[in-house]
Amino acid sequence: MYKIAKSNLPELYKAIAGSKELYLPLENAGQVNFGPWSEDCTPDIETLKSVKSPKDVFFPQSENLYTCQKEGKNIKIDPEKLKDQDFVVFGMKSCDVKGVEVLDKVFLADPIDTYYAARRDHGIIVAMACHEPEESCFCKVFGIDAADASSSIADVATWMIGEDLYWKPLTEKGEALTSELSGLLSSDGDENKVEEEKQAITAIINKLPYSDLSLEGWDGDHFEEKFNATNWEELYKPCLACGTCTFVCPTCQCYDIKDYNTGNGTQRYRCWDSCMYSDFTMMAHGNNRNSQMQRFRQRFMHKLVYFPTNNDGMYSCVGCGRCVEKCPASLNIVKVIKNFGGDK
Amino acid sequence: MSIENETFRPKIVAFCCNWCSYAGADLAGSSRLVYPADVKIIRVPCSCRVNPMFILRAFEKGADGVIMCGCHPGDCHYSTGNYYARRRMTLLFSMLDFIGVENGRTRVEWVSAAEGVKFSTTMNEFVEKITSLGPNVRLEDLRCRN
Amino acid sequence: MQRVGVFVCHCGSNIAATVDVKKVVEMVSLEPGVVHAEDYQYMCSEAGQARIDAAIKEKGLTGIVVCSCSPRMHEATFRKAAERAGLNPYMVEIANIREHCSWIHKDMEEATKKAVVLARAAIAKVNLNAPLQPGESLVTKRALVIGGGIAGIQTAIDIADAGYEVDIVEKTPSIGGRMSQLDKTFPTLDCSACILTPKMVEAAAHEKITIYTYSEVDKVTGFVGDFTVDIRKKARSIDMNKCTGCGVCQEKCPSKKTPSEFNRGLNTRSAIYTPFAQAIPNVPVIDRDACIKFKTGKCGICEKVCQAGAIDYEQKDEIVTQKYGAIVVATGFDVIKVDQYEEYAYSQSKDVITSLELERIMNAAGPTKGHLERLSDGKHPKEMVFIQCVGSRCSDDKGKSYCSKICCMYTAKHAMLIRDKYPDVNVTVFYIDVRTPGKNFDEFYRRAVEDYGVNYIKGQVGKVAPQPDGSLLVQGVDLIDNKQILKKADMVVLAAAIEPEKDVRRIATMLTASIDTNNFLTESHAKLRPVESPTAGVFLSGVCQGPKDIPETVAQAGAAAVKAIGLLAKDKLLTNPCTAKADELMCNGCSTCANVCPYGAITYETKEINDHGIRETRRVASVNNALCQGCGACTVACPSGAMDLQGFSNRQILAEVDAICR
Amino acid sequence: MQELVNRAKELLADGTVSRVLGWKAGDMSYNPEPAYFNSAEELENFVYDGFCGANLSKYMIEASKLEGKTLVFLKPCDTYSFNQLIKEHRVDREKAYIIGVGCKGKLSVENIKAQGIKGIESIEGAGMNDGCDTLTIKTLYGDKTCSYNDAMLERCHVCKGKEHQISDEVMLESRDTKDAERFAQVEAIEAMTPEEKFAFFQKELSKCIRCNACRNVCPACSCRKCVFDSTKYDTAQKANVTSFEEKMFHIIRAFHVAGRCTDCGECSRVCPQGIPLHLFNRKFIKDIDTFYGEFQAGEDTESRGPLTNFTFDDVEPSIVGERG
Repeated sequence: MYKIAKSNLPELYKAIAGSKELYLPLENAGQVNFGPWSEDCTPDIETLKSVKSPKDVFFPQSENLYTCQKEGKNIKIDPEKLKDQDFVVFGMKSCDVKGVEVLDKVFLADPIDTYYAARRDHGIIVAMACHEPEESCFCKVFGIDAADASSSIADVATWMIGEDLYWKPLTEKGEALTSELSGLLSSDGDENKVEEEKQAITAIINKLPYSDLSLEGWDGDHFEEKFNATNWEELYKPCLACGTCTFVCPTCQCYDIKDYNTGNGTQRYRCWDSCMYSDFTMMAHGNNRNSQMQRFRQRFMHKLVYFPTNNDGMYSCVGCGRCVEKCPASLNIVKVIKNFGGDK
Repeated sequence: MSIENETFRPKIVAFCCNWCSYAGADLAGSSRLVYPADVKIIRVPCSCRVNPMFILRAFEKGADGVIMCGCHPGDCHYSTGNYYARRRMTLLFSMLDFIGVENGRTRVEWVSAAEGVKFSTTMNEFVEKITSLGPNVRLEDLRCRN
Repeated sequence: MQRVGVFVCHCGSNIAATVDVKKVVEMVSLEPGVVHAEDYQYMCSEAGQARIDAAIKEKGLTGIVVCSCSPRMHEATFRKAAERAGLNPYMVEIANIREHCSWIHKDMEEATKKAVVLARAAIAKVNLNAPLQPGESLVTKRALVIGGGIAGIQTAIDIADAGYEVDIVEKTPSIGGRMSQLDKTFPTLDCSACILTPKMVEAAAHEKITIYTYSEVDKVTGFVGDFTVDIRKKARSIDMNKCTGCGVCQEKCPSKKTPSEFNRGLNTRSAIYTPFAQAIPNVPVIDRDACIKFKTGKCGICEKVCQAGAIDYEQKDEIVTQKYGAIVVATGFDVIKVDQYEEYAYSQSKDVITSLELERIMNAAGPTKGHLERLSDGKHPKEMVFIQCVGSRCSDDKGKSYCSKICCMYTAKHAMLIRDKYPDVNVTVFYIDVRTPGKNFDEFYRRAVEDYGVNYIKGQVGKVAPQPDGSLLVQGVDLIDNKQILKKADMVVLAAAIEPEKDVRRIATMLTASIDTNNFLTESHAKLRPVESPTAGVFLSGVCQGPKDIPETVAQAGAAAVKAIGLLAKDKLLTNPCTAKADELMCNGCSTCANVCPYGAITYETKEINDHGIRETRRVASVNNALCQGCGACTVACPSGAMDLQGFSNRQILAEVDAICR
Repeated sequence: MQELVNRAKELLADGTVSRVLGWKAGDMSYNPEPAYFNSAEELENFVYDGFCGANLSKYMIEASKLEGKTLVFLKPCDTYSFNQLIKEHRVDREKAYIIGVGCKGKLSVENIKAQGIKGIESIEGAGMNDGCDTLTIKTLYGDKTCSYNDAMLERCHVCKGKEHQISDEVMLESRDTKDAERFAQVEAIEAMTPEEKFAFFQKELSKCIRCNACRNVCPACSCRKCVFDSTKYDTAQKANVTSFEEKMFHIIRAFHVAGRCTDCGECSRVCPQGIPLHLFNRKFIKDIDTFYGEFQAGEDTESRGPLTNFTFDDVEPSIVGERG
């Protein structure tokens, strides 16, 4: 167990950034989101949740795929360069780390998404325990431990305790990073303190209003029953069909592929799409889901039924609670689960 | 972008209404009244056809200045088109100013079919102004740079 | 994407001297969609057009771009050439590389570069062009003239002489209008009735002209070439087919206390009446508000004395519905109410009159049989004062901002006639400016001053005060001598401003013709289309468009007739296909577009829309192609872009922008 | 609040309305959601308190298509939106029974959290019968208080007034909440140098994730197909590849609602990134007031909007530069 005084974190950031790109929660115009470190950035690791999940470090909101350039009457195609440098994501919470696992199921399954895979190969995840979980959190429901990222795909687990940050490498990548930073990290971290912190966090988690949510019946066996339920007809009504829930979500992975005419050629890029949008998966004949009820149902059926059915029971919700906080109409997955009787 | 030390030549889009300003530009041409080749004219039926979207699009794609010319107020071929255009452009320009786009990258000038001289003078002035402001970096889409 | 052919014109050396046309051909050949590019000395020549023709046929071109002079010069030429080769004429775009390029740039490299950019923009546009078909609408060969004054009469006669049916709708019982109330006309001093009456008779007798007097336009629908109009023939209470116009009924009518409209209320008329002796038609009207029979049920004298049995108390308003190809508005004017100007004491003294009242007094058929006398005591006046610009050229809200134009001349006429007939009467005119542009007008005015000794004083009158002795004390200023003037007068004549007939606002609304802040109808273009309203098929005749004297009115009446004839001479109208078009799937039905349409071309209908299988009944915009002139105001007002302009569509213009900026 | 429920039940019972559009209590103190109620029983979940910020007038577009009348509760500021929607033929006045409800200022839980209050379990003091001066907040990390005014949405501090512009009846008392100048923020930005202005908006708009919440919640943005979603015109945008698209989106969006925006503030309320989007709209409102005379969209259902109107002597666009 390593540790570093929080007051030394700027040094740590600088040291990491000396050899790699570093992404961490930054305050910008009053909001905290993950972004690349720079000399004049303002890191904020105290705020529990970034507005957007850090999934865009691995799966950017928009990324270029390739560029077509016209040369006379011929077309030259330049594929976008894949990520080939290591980078560190510092301060991801357990739920967000689990979110990456969900994305892995999608993008690393055959056919492998090379753009995503390159980022995963080069990304080093430094997870951080949730010092003070909030009322919108319900990661426990999905078996995620906000107090300890050790059992996840993170490379390093950290805890903020008092004036120190405790640091525990989990993987080879994590060990390598730790040794690069050995000058700044002291190896005398007190395991007991970490244990105390974990217990404190777990105690809070057990008190959270959504921690008792039940997912019973959200599985492939109940697909028809859930799909045809009349609940949806009422549930979707306040939905504004905006993309807030999908864009702040750590697991939403849908994207659209578009072309941009730069005047000198065409850039083919992809960007996040939202199943809440009326033109989502629009095809020549029209739309396969032509009412907002259907689109609304799709999002939750996907997270709670289709995805676990296809992925050994793994839900594509990690209980981060961002949609709970951000939905303009105060709708969210919790209300859906409760409406189907999940709050006993 | 082109080589650094090359002098900056702005890209300028001019929207001209068919009945007055486009004809004014024709008159400037037939009177051989010189103005810089940086100005490219797009013909529209009336200044009221100019959508703010067209103007922002021009900036997005790398224009350094956009000017709209129409019939003098009161002389619109369609009676009232330029009155609407005047309000639209006033508000749009004010908004661009509000978000910090340099003043002077946009302009409206009323040019009649008889005002070839005014057309030419206006374009000379405008090109000079845009040249002094330098390249538009605040509104362009970086993808269009390469 | 089209199969585009690009044709680069040398225009002799006009283009080729500054633009490297070969280079342009080479560069545009690389553009998307371009399958053919060539240059030629004179593209507009027959040989040049033949090349376009051949290329369209051989290469199967679906769109062409001509890099040449201004589209204002030869767009039509090249469209026709394309059409002859079997291509839709709207698949042609012009890149103006002469007026906008070769003629204004000196450096060949620079001019060539610009020519290439302009060509690219045109190519980008033509790639998005769609074939457009001008619509066709049938023309009803009949014209409606609203108003039966000299303007309406002249227009009607001119149209009828060209062989088209014309209907005149006149709201009073007779045609003739304001001119029939005038005594003499300037600058020739000939008698108004003598020149007007033959015109009235000619109109009435014309086999192509139908006159609806005592009638009003109730409703107008349709558009240029195809208007449908409801005309309300108000109940005259006389069978026009039976009445012989003998006049006995008017003589015997016991109700004779109604102020005569024709004589401006200076005397009275009977309840059954014709406005004046030469009225056309010479058929009286029963004024039901004044008629004893209608008020009390008793009387019926007219019915008894009418030998022809023409009296019909049961008559009702009748609606005549008629179709027209063209409508001419000739609703004329009235003089403003002058009693609001308390300083001139119009309502306090019978001897303060308006100029139009003076016309009636001077007229032999008028209330004083043509004798100049004070209406208060019948005495012959010795001192007369004329006050100009009463209600005209006012900067405040009380009067009109404009110059009424005719007052200077008719006042000179009045002064001269009085001095001629009654040399013992002194005439003084207070004026702000004397405005006499017009043939023989200034000479006329100078005759009044120099030959007839009319006393013109530049200055305004502050007050007219009736005196106990029955005279009027006029207080004014002489701006030239810069002194106060106090003048005793026996009569004061006010040159009251003229204003459009009250009813014009209602008529303009029905016609969707615009009117200005003074209620004058707006012309389509102040200089170039002065007799056409912005609404296609509606023309303007006479003072309804702005103040005018008789010769101007008659000239404009003829011009309006020519425009109407030009329209009626066509069997079908080709409508400009570059019109707005609403995408019903996207339209919100919010009416924003209709609010900015100057032509009233956008209407809304509630209908069932099938959007990819989802059916919904909703309100959507629809554009009448016959009315739309293609300005595009609606396209920008529409936030969703549901409204687009064909030929100048959003995508086309954006493509041009992109091509220029790249 | 109970009187609202009682009245709604009456109107449902006597057949005046077929349904009720209001707010349903959420599972937290601060997250009620817009909801339809079809029966007296369903109305048991009705709530109206300081957290019912949502402007229900936009929901009336869909409700106007339903059979029978809908009882809708509109706050004073919502009624402007409703009028504007009538003007644009987007809602059917005949299909609405409007109860104008009083307003004591609407709250934002974000503002409470911004004061470092987290783990909120319950909030007291936001009810219509409360004094609305202090909120008592129970949290996982101890009990806290927060001044009501500090928790209020920006729009309530510059409230247009508590008069309902349209209603069939009015219920509940309001409280004057205006304590700031409506255009002060706009003026502060106008006073900046172009560089500062640009930096300010660049920073704010760099947060935009193009979720379209601002657009979709906006009662003026009621297009069936937004120009930014339309494939028809080559103007569709979804991504934020570079910062320009956000500027274009927000400028054009504000332009499209210029003269129609009632300044209801919903765009800023719903923005997940806390971008002060109302600044764009309010800049246009301020300019319209200055250039063309004061105009408040939604005050009536007839008048022409400033962009579908003109006078012969309107200011020229060059005024923008001349103002300095």
